[in-house]
Amino acid sequence: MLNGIIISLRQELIVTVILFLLLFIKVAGNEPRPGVILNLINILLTINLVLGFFPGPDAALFNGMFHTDRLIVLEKNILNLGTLIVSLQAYDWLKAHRQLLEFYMLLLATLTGFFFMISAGNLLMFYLGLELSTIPLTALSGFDLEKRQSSEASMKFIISSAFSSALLLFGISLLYGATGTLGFEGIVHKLDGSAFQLFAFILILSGFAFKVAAVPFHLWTADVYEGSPVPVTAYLSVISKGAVFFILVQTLYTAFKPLVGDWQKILILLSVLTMLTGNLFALRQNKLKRLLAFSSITQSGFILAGIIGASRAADASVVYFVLIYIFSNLGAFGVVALISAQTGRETIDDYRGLYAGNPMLSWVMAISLFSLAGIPPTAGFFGKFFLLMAGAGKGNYIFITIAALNMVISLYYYLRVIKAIFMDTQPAPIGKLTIPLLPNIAFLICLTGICVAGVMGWVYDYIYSLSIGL
Amino acid sequence: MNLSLLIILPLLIVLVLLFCRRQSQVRWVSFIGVTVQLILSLVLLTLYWREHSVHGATRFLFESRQSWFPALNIQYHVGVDGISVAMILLTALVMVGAVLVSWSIGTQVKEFFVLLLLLSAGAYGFFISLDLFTLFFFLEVSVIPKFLLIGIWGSGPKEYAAMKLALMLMAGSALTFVGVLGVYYQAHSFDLARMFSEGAMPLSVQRFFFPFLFVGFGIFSALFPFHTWVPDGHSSAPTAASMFLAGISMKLGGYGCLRVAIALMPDAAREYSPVIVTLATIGIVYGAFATMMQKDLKYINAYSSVSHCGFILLGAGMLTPTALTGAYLQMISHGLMTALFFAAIGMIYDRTHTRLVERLGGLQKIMPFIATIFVIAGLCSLGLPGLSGFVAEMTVFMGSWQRSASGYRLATILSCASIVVTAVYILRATGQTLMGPVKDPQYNSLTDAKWNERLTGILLVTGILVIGTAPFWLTELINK
Amino acid sequence: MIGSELVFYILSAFILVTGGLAVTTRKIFRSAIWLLFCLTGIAGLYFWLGMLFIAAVQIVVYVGGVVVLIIFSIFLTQQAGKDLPPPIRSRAILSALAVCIGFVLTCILLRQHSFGVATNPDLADHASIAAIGTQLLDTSEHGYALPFEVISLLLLAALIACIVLAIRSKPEEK
Amino acid sequence: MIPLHYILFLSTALFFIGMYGLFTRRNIITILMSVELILNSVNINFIAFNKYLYPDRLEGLFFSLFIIAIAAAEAAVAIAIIINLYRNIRSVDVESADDMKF
Amino acid sequence: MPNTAYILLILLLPVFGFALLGLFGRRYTRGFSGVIGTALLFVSTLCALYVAYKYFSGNTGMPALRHTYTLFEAAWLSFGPDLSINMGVLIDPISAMMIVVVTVISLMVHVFSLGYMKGEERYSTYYAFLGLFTFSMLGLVLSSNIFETYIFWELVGVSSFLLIGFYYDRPTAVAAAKKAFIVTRFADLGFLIGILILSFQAHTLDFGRLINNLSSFEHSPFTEPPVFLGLPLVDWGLILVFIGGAGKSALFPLHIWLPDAMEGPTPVSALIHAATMVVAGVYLVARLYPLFTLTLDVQQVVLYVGAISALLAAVIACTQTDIKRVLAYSTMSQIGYMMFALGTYRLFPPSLVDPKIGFIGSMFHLFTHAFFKALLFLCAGVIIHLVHSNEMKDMGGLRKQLPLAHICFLIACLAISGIPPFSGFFSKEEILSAAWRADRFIYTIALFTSGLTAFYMFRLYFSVFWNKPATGHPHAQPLVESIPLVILAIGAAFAGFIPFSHLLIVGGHPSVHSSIGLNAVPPVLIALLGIGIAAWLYYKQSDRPQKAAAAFRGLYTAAYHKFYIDELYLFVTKKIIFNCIGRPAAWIDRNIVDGLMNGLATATARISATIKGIQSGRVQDYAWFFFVGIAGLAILFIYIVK
Repeated sequence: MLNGIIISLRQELIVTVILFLLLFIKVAGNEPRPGVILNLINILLTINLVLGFFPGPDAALFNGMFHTDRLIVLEKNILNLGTLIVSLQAYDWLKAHRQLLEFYMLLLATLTGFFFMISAGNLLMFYLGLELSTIPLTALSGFDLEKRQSSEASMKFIISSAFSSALLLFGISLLYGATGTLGFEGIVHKLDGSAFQLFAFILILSGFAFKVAAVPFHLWTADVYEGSPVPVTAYLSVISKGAVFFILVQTLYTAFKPLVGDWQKILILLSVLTMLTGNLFALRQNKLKRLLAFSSITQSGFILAGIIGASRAADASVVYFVLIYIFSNLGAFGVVALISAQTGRETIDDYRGLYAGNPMLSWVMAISLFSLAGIPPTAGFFGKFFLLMAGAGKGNYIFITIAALNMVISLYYYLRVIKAIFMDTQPAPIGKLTIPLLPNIAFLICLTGICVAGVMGWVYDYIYSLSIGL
Repeated sequence: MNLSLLIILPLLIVLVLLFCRRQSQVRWVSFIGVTVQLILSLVLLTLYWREHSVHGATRFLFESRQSWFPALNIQYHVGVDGISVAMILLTALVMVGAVLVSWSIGTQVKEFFVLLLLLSAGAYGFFISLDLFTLFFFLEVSVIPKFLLIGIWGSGPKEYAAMKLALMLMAGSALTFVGVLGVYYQAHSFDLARMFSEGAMPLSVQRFFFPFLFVGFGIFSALFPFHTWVPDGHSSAPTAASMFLAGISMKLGGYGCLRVAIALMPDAAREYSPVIVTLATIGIVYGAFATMMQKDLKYINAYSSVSHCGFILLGAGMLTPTALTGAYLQMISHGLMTALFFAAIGMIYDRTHTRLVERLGGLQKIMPFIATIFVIAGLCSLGLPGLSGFVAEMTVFMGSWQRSASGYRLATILSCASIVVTAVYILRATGQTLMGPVKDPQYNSLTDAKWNERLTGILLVTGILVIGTAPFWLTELINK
Repeated sequence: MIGSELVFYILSAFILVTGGLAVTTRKIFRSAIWLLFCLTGIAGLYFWLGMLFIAAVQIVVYVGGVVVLIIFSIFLTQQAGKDLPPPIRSRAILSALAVCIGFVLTCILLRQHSFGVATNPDLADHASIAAIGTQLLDTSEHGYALPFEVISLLLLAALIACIVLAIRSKPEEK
Repeated sequence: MIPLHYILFLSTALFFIGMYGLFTRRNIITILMSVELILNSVNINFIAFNKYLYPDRLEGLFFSLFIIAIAAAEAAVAIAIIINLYRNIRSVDVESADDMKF
Repeated sequence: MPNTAYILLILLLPVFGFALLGLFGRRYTRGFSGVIGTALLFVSTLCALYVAYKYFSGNTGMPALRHTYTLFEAAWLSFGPDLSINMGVLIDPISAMMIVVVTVISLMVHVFSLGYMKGEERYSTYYAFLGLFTFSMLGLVLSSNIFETYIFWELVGVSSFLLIGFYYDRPTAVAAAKKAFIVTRFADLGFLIGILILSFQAHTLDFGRLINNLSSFEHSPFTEPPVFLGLPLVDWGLILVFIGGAGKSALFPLHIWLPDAMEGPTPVSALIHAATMVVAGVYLVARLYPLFTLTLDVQQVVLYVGAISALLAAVIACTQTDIKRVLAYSTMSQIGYMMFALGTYRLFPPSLVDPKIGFIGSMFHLFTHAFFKALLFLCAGVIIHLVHSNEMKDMGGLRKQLPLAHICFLIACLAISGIPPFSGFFSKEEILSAAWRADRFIYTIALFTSGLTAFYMFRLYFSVFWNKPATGHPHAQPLVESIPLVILAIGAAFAGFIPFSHLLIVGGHPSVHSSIGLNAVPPVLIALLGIGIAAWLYYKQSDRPQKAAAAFRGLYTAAYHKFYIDELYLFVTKKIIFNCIGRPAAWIDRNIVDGLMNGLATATARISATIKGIQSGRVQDYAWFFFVGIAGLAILFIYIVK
């Protein structure tokens, strides 16, 4: 029994153990130097990642509150990988930050929260996991304590998320009233598509939509992304979003299966709105973080488009895309983080003429952006292709056309950045920067991921073999 | 022969280039690389002839198939027929020219050649693909190198042009993408070869998806009214990129229209034929008239490309076997001709630093070689017999005339009439640039073509002449 | 039964009135007090419903914890005496509109939905505090051990977060 | 016996009262108070459903228990954040925290 | 004809010369280029003469029954199973005649140019171009396939372009070259569409089968209903082909390029714009003669265009002062002659004599015209070299300085005027008698034109060689310039004695009409009258010309300005095509089509700017939108969509 629990919960446990380890170091009083701690933590996270690859049995524990299978293990490990990359990239910023242990404690707490959320088989566990991840995240986004924007971001974040979770809870309560159960498996049998249930579902969906920044529940995103420290923004935009997408797919495909006709329509609307709005706002941004924020909103729209497919391929494509998205977005954020930490410059205009001094960073940025834009041969192309392909499976080609044309709009602002880096000049371009080892490793991981995850067919194939259909 | 070599070789050269230190090394490696590629394409041609005479019945040769995304039934599937072989040969030839004229690129040489080679890899991949996914993959691969080539090494409003080109081409591929998906969900496979053999899909499906595919590819091939990236893009691009853009990249679109859109959806193509023909004719005539008013040599050639690529689409729209053959011929002919034209313009621009027709004059005296290739390109453009343009255009006209409804006849006549307008603008350009008195005394000190430029000119002119004087082998290759 | 219903109506009115005052009054301190009353009223409602444990928790956590925390924070931000700025008129109107629509919509939906009827309306035995305590730490059927552990982790994280955010060292320490 | 609907109307009313406060209040602390109201209305829902419809299991009760706990934690973190913000901008007026927009 | 490989030599030697001189001339051969070119052409000419000799001497007893041979036929470009361009060599009487004309005149010009063009900077290029032209022209006449003709037709056009623009640093030469090319190109468009029509109807491009298929009685497309303006499709095809021919042959109204083309070197004018290329149109009609004679409509087009051109050009020629332009208009007039002769067939009453007399006359005139017109141009070249001007007013009294040219010029003038026994008399006589039998009105025009011809030719002659007192010594003329003059003069004088009508008939009856009867008298008288007037006006310097001009003021001014046809063209092209089509097209492209694309981008940006307020930076607004989003979704999907 206990063994079973430990094996099934091993990923959560490892992260928790690391968390407590850090807590003990903190409590013990004499902290080692930041560099040592950072190396230690990153080694621990790597170990965590590697251990995560060991397969475990499928299981449903605690009366179905917690369940796990190979896809979930993989999803958690994708999050592990993302966390590791974020951590590696945060090196420059954290070295100068005094509360770095606390940063990691909170970060790992959120990660645990995501794990529980993904594994949730029950709305209560889902809610707890969500809050476990959200509350520390709000604190993290205010982690540049002296910066006005950072604290403003965290304020906006916590108010918005409190409001959102309140609405989510209201929805859950109504659903509970309508079905009498909180377990996903119980819900399925009780759903009949009545107006009341649909209302409850829309409220619950809004909670998801809030976390994945789907329009019109996205408004917090840009401000929070902009104000938060870059690594936190990176984390928010990929890990947080990815985790919520994982659980969203699961709930939609299992618990809310009877409502499939309804949620497909709703998601089509949300997806179109999300893509369009994200694009339209991204067009006019000059701050790179804000641009990436809106771009990540657009990407959410694309993922929603994939979810609509409601097929095994759709499930696989979402997971696959999140994996690729982690590489691409973190590649871009890594460059922003590095430059921001070393020079404090964050606007597109600042990036003019970057190529002359920093070809390596420029290419990382360019390739990441191409991947985000879905240009072959980067992995992003495959990700987007499969997503939209899955989305088209139900025959809504007008919608797919809109999505495809949105890719064109999004290309515009990615290319704006490329143009600034490669084609423009400015009187005081960013000088040659040194890239420390850890961010370098992170870039290497991202680039490898972008190059390999797409072209190598087995990555998708593996995910497909694990995924479930509707 | 393993066709993947065609893609791998440019990538290998790119890899080698990354380790090159000096600029001259970069140039020579690229040159040797593309020459090897050209030889490879010639070998492919001979092997193709030989193989074809052995097993004549099969449509595609040297097929190789490899599972790529088995879950989605996506394969890496390559193979060639005569058309692809011809296009590959064209690409190889233009690439040699493009590398040679880029000899004097001074800044960021390595990046330039790397991008150029990536571009070519994309084109090769496109032409050998027998799987729609692979095809689409390679179609999109080529967009970004173009953007960078124009934006970094271009001239004039280069960023604007680069952006416009990238966005419009992306829009084209977005439409193509929808079409590809539609085909996929109909056939549950991306395998072109299989789809050809399985026969046409239901008419309603064709009707819905044909416009996506055709317009999508059409944008690449300057389909009116989506041609506006052409003038800006071609004019701002550096010489080699212009050559490749106009010579090869635009052909990707035509090839796609013919090979994918029309071949997969022949019934819809027949239904949409009037629309296609109308747009193509507008493109041809209106492109020609617009060219007449241009003052910049590159704009002249760019607009004339719009007009000439209209013939490809016209042939595609007419749908008679002869017209389709003509469309293919026009792709090849225009590829060579426009590459030569852009090369000549580039050589002139490198020397005089202007492309404005009114500032040039009397260059024939100063640079007879460049003048000669310029004139040959021009004559080819206006369809002089003995040069490739004539062969292609006449085949298109002959094929078009076979559609005997009066609307099609009118379109054919109007398209024929455009060759008069072509003559007008070509002669104006030639007359003002090469003939007449020397406008600027500084020009007297300029030199004629250097060896690399000569080689470019000779190669491309040879291509044009070979097709122009002995077209039968090419038509045979295409019709096989 | 009339008495019970009367109690409910009184409680409801009390909750709504105090809640309404809590969100509209211009004095922040009074607002906190109205909130306190409202929460207490809700606790009363739980009593009325027979959910004794949750009523107690409501009093302990909300009245004893959260409201006190809020009052402290009001003091910390030194605004106890001042009137709150009035809401922006346009937003107030739009909000009222949105809220009304939302309320009407929800009520209609609630009204239209026919909830089932409980098979065994008596929950006295297993709603006892002892039963709840057992269930809370039970890992077996109907046990809530895992959520309990998760929420403990959450509280730890919240604790760390509060410490990090609130205990800000002075800049010169760096 | 009071019908379930009445209790639900009460909670809904409280929910929207809280929401109104959240939309209109300008002091961030009062906004937080509004959130608490909303959460309480949810709790009423849970308890009422549990009591009226599904009394054989205590899922509603436990859920509201956890909500109360999380609400407390959230409030604590929120107040910490508000205090930190107050230190930075010397104000708890939500209108003054609109540095980042568009 | 067995063992005919040498026929190919006729074609290949000039093109070999072109390639050789074009590629290496500038660097290596330089001064020898002319000699090389001439030598190659000489061999080619010998071959041509041999071929013609063999062909016409024949081996059958009946000289009139000649066969049409198609040799070396090979598919060049296939358009489908039944339609392909076959490259082949067609030998029949007219092509045999034409290769002689082309090679001989070309040889003469080659030789003449050895002296005339000596020292030119682009001497090699000149010979290369001449080689190209000769090749193309020979190809044209030897084509067995209508598309093959078109190919060489275009090549001829481009060689003409290159040679007119030979002095490329002269803007007028460049303009003239462009004009020539574009006008003929425009006409070629007609040719091309004509080919499309004919080939589509006949399912072949081969001349023989084309004529067969289209004229065979059962499925004659002429019975089909009219498609456009009351004419059936094949008629349109023929008319369009004729337009092509008219363009190349500088017939009204497509003649405007010919006078300007005189900007080229004079020997080039002699070769291309007098003797060979410009008659290609006539040749084309002759080649398709069986088709052109099928319907009256087409015949009338040919007839009237020819007649109008003949008359109009003659009138204009009377007023021009540039010696080469006079000759150019004279060429146009003579070609008009040849053309309308081809249009007389259908007008004959059926009972009358062989209606092919017009055809024979036309070909005969083509043949003789080549000699005397080339001679005239070469003489003009000599004159221009001497006085360094083209204007007649700068000349006069040159008979002493250029005695040989004087004699030759006189012979040529007599020939062109149709004075017996010079060659022109015979050929013109045949045309006139054809006209007489066909249509009196046309005959009148022809007769009048004939008189005008004599007048303006002798006007030219007198103005150049007399008019002023003869001074100076005989100008030393190089031998290479003299020999061609002499040879051509012999041709011009005696070519008329060749029994042409016997040679030309293919597989039909020999022409009954051969003798020259009484009907030859009026033309000769008219010609003499013309000569007389010219002598009266120009023999000596006087004010008579001015008076005469004043007497016909209106006509004179109009003719002097070439009836304002150039201006009309300029108006149409510059004002209408450029301003009303080209400029708007370019404008529309930049502003409307491209504007639309850019407008999409701008609109997107504008929308983006408009909706930016949603992201107001206030968290309460965000929450409000959040809730409104939920309410909207709920209302939409619960009440509206469901």
